[in-house]
Amino acid sequence: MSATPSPKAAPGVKEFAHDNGKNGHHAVSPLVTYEPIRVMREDGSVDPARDPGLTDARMVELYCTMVRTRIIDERLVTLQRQGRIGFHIGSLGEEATIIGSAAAARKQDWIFPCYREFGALLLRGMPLQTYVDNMFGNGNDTVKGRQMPDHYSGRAYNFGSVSSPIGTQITQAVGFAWAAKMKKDDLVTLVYFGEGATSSNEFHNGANFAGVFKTPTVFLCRNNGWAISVPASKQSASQTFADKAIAYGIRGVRVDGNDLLAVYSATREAIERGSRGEGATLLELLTYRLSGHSTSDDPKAYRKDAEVDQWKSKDPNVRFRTWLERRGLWNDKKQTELEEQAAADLQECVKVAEKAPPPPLESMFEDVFQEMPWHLREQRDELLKGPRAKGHGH
Amino acid sequence: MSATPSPKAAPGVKEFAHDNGKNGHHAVSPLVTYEPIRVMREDGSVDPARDPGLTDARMVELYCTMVRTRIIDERLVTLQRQGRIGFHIGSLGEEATIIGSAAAARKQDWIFPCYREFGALLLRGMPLQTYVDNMFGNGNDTVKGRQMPDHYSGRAYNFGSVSSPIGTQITQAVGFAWAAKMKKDDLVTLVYFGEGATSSNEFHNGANFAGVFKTPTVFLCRNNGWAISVPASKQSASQTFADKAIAYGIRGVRVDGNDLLAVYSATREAIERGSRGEGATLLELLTYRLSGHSTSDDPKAYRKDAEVDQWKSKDPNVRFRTWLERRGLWNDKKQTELEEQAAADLQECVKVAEKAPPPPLESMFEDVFQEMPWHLREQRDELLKGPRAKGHGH
Amino acid sequence: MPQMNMVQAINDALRLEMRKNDKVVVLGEDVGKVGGVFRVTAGLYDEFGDDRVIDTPLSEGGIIGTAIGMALYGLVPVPEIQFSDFIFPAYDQIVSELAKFRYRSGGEFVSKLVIRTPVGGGIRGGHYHSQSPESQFIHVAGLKVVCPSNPYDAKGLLLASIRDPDPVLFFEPKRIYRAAKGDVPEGDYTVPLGKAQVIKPGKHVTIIAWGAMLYEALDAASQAMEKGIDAEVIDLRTLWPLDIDTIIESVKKTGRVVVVHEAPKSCGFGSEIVALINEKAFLHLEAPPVRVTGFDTPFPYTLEMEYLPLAHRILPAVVQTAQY
Amino acid sequence: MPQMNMVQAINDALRLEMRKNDKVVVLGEDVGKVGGVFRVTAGLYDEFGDDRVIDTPLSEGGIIGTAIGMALYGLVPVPEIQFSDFIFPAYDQIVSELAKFRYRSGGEFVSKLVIRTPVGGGIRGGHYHSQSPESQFIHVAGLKVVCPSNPYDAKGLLLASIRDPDPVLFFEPKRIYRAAKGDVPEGDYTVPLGKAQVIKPGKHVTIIAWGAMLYEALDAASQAMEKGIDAEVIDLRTLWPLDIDTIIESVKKTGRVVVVHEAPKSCGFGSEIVALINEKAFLHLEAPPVRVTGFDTPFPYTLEMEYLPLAHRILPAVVQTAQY
Ligand SMILES: Cc1ncc(C[n+]2csc(CCOP(=O)(O)OP(=O)(O)O)c2C)c(N)n1
Ligand SMILES: Cc1ncc(C[n+]2csc(CCOP(=O)(O)OP(=O)(O)O)c2C)c(N)n1
Ligand SMILES: [Mg+2]
Ligand SMILES: [Mg+2]
Repeated sequence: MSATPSPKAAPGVKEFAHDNGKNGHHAVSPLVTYEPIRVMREDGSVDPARDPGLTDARMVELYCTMVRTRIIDERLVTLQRQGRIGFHIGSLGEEATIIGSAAAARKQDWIFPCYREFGALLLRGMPLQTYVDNMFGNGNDTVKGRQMPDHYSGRAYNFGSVSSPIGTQITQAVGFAWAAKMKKDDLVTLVYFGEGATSSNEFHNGANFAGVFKTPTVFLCRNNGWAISVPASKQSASQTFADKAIAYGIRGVRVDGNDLLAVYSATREAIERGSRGEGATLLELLTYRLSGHSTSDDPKAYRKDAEVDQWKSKDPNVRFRTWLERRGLWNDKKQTELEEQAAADLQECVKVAEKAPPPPLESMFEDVFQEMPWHLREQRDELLKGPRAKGHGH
Repeated sequence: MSATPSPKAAPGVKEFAHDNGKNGHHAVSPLVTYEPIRVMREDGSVDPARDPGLTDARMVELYCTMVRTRIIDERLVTLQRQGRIGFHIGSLGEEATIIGSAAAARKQDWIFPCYREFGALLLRGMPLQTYVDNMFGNGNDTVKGRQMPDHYSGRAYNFGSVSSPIGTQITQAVGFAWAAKMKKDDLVTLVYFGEGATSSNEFHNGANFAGVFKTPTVFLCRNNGWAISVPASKQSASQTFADKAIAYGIRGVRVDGNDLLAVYSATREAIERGSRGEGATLLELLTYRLSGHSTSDDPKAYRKDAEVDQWKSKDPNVRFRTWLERRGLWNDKKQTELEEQAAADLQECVKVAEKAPPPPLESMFEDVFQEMPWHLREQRDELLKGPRAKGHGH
Repeated sequence: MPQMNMVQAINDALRLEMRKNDKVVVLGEDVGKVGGVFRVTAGLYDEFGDDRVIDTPLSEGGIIGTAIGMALYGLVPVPEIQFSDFIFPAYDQIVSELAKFRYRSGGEFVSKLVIRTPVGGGIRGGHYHSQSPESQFIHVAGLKVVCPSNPYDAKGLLLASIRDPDPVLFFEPKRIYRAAKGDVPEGDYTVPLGKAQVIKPGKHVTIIAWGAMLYEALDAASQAMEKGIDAEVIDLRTLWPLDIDTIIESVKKTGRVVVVHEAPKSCGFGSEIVALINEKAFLHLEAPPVRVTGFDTPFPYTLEMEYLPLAHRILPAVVQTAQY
Repeated sequence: MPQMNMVQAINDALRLEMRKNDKVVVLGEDVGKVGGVFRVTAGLYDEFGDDRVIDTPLSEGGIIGTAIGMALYGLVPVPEIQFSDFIFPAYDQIVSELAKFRYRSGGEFVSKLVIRTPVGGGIRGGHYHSQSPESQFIHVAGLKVVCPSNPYDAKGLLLASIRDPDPVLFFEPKRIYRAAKGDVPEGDYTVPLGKAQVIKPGKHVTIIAWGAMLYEALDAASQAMEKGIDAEVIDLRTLWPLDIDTIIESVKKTGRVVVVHEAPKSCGFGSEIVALINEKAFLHLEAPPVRVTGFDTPFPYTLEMEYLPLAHRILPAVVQTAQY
């Protein structure tokens, strides 16, 4: 950990339009790293003190995942516009925050997602088809078509269950890590959320319990500038979101969230701290939501094109690609092949998913309890007797 | 406001057993005053920079209120032990935090109480009889015997309504101040809570909204060392409770909570800030709960006599008395007269309260809504027809 | 008279009352510049400014807690909860504080505000954008609960709710936000709280519904008519306090009742209605009152049209009840 | 067999299960050194240490949220909420998360835990130390709800609850924490969830009750007996899922029902019971089912014995129902 930086040591601050420097208060705490961590320098070199030392193959793999994620995002928006899926919420522009952090997790570590982290799930090995089935809520969907698109869960991949209420996963991730600690298992939880979620009850409870019980938890706050139409500057008057760590006695670190290697490095360090018994870390990953909040949102109503354009020029994928190209690890041809392959893979999965039947009617009554009580059996039987049961293959 | 203090500038810290220095992290923020504010010095002199300049008469008045509060506390515990009242929750040892802050409030300012602040209410002019009627929940109780003892409310005194759920008053106090600000009324709200309440959803929401909307609110955190049996050190891993201000971009100030003039001075300053449009302040008032949490609690089960004795030696009432005596404003005779008068006043009120009838049966159905809907009229009529109606004077 | 949909009618009511009464303020997530995720507050920010149409941090507890404080001050806040599924972080402030303020302070303090929030399914919202939590609020003494089914009522009931002296939960059935259209008078009028409306008179069965399900009830009623069953359809409009008179009058006539709601059946508002009918019209009952409701499961995504108590599920219940 | 009160029996169950299963952990406010404000967890801290009997910060949302996380990990947390009145800051985690985990993840994740919390009035607790919020949880699909009335059941039901695969709310009627005493076997046994018990057989009226009100029901029944009315008294024990068979069997015999509970009447669990009896035994009903409950007001302090549905209020209802 670096020594106490002076208040001036945060020159990156102004770069981020949604940075909360507004009150002019600059706290200085040895708990917090204010200067956003950066690894990939403008000149193409790498900060040697922070270089996570990934192999070339691993870097290319992560880049490919970023690109695939991007292509999926774009294509799913189209499918939604065509009425073929109901909804999508993506990670356009935030790929580095998600892929970089998930890549840093060890196999045994658990991920507690918000709702933009399907890239992390794919990186952890969930087949694309499984993800696409979830987008269609069909009978093959592992959550049985019960939740909206992008509300997947991935136990086999040490990956939690998406739900819509903001922040609830945070406290749960803390409890999970705490349980592992009690059982002396070397396991850290990574929990994702947006900067808007720092206003939730859950952030407060999760961070406070994490501080008191020193749980091995990495709080990954994707500060993407917006909570739907509410700018980060109106979410909190704190100087930075990382500063909130001080209130809970945990570490806070600001990270250039569009620098994949920086996100990787900071996350890995936080995981190691947790694993060593040093408790939780709050990472503020400075990034930007380039698209609308979801397919239900039109961001033109509340933000300026200029702001978006500024951030487009910092595209995390382009940045990582440039960096790989400089090292001779990537080129146009590979890019084209990757994009074509990714689009084709997705198309294939969509084809399969669209053909799959919906979940069976009776599945609606299962899994409320482990065993179905009488009242649900009655409700199920009543529905199965009804006129619509036929349409569902009864 | 003092300039940024160095981390070492908090020597008072170790004096407070329940101080959270444990992680050795010392944040330094221009938002926070770490060195607890003190006005009454050990040698009997006063910090001239902080002297609130109260008249002799006012100081004596405040001291008398502290003593009366103490006597009421002791006597009500006895009444509870005798089964004459159901419950009491008092302020023994915390008198300076309550009287000092309430005294600093301007007439137009509003107080949002926790549950230990009956002293503030008496200071603001509520007749003792009214308070005692509330303790008995009798027919003269202004809240009509509907709530437990010590759950008074005092609209006429710009004083809110006590409820049991921890922290709910905090967000309300912020909303109230915000509304006043919208209406351009020069009014500040003072909201009391214990250090345990900083863990509640409400503290987080209240402080966050206060920061974002710059509401004129003074957060009075009575850090009395304990939340029932849970020590302050287990409530949060933050270095101090004042540090939590940083997370919300508001001012945080630590105060020697057993120094009435310090509490007065810090509160007044916070009120002036709020009134000038500079937003909210969180005051951490370092004090100690000398008695059990309430009449339902036996603190011997969880804390050491030595700790209590240490704090008894810092009794805020004794401290203020000594200070007044040095100035020739107080003596044993006055003390005896005051104590006798206070005990007699209370006894008289108790006598009256005990004789008062209970609230009428039908009052149980009033005030749920402004007008009683049919279902409550039916329920009332049914009860009034019943066998017990007679016992209640029907 | 202008034609409006529900969104427009509610917007119209808010605008009207905000012009009339400068104590009325709107606050919530995304209610400002963007006018709410359903655009119900569209244009209010431009007209009334960010002091009266306030985008808040992402915290329902903060929204309701501060709104209660504003109300204690004397303002009339109309907070929006983006989806009623997200009201639960504010549940403590609502049930422990808002509902009890007048009572617990012996009438000294009143926390008068109106919580607007979209309810119900049918927009492919799954678990967390579809629920109907009315019974979780009706059970709590001190709250009024309203749910309009058409633009006329929406405007009139919202104006009545804002002017009512007690706290009101104003549930807006999002499935018909734009689908329900109708004539809405310009200017001021109210629809009184606590009054149901007989939408279709009938003599064989009473169907009780509200919000979006009213249309399903009407659909079922007209299908039943083809089978010679003349159903009376009641739109409750105000759920609590309930207009028991209109219900009992109808039941005394028909002797048969079907209650329809989207919320899960068990401990839903339907159970209260059935229990009250037992109390007040037992000897008039010719058949057991039936509930056609959401199932006792979380709200599903793909099968939402099977979950909802649509006409195809109401109709058999009506027929069976009529023929009992 | 040792005599125990409710507090001792629950303590005994916790101790037994914690010895047997090292995944069971207890957490909450003041549950550690001091053993809970009602002393239900007394001694557990000394035996199991602060890693399994955990004093938490003052946040019910934090307690339940982290307990859910622990449960996902595979522990079996038994969080205590100090009073059920203070469960609402955790309501979102309970209704949006705990209740829905198995369903929403297609069975991948189960969040199995048991929330213990004292309920009910009669200890001079006023608004916020007296409430009975069962219906606010029963309405939410995915939760089981238990409320014992005596030490034997308390121990057996708690052991069954901890071992049950689903999340359980375990409501402890605080008025009889020490007043209800009885023989409690040493060692292991369970009382199955979902099974009511006929405490007093009878033939004229069925009285349905649970928790502390069971004794009031029994008192009323014995007073009714003096008037020649032989009431059957059922202790539900598990509120949800309901033992409908025991109820319907009784109603088929008596044709008359009185349901008793402390919670406010409207949308209380009594309304669900009445509605179900209508569905399943309509033709057997000889009188309208009656609810004797708390009033639709906040819970009052001084007049709590007038608010509670004590024997003096149950008796007239039993007599009237029997004579209907
Ligand atoms: C409790 C709750 N309130 C409101 C919402 C509606 N909502 C969904 S996402 C969102 C904004 C989230 O912003 P942020 O936390 O910054 O995450 P981002 O979407 O930017 O990744 C809102 C208000 C919700 N899902 N849950
Ligand atoms: C939401 C809620 N949870 C639990 C309680 C029970 N309770 C009452 S006071 C208290 C401790 C409060 O401690 P603190 O905030 O430090 O205030 P103090 O009593 O020390 O003044 C607790 C846990 C409550 N009243 N409300
Ligand atoms: Mg965001
Ligand atoms: Mg305290």
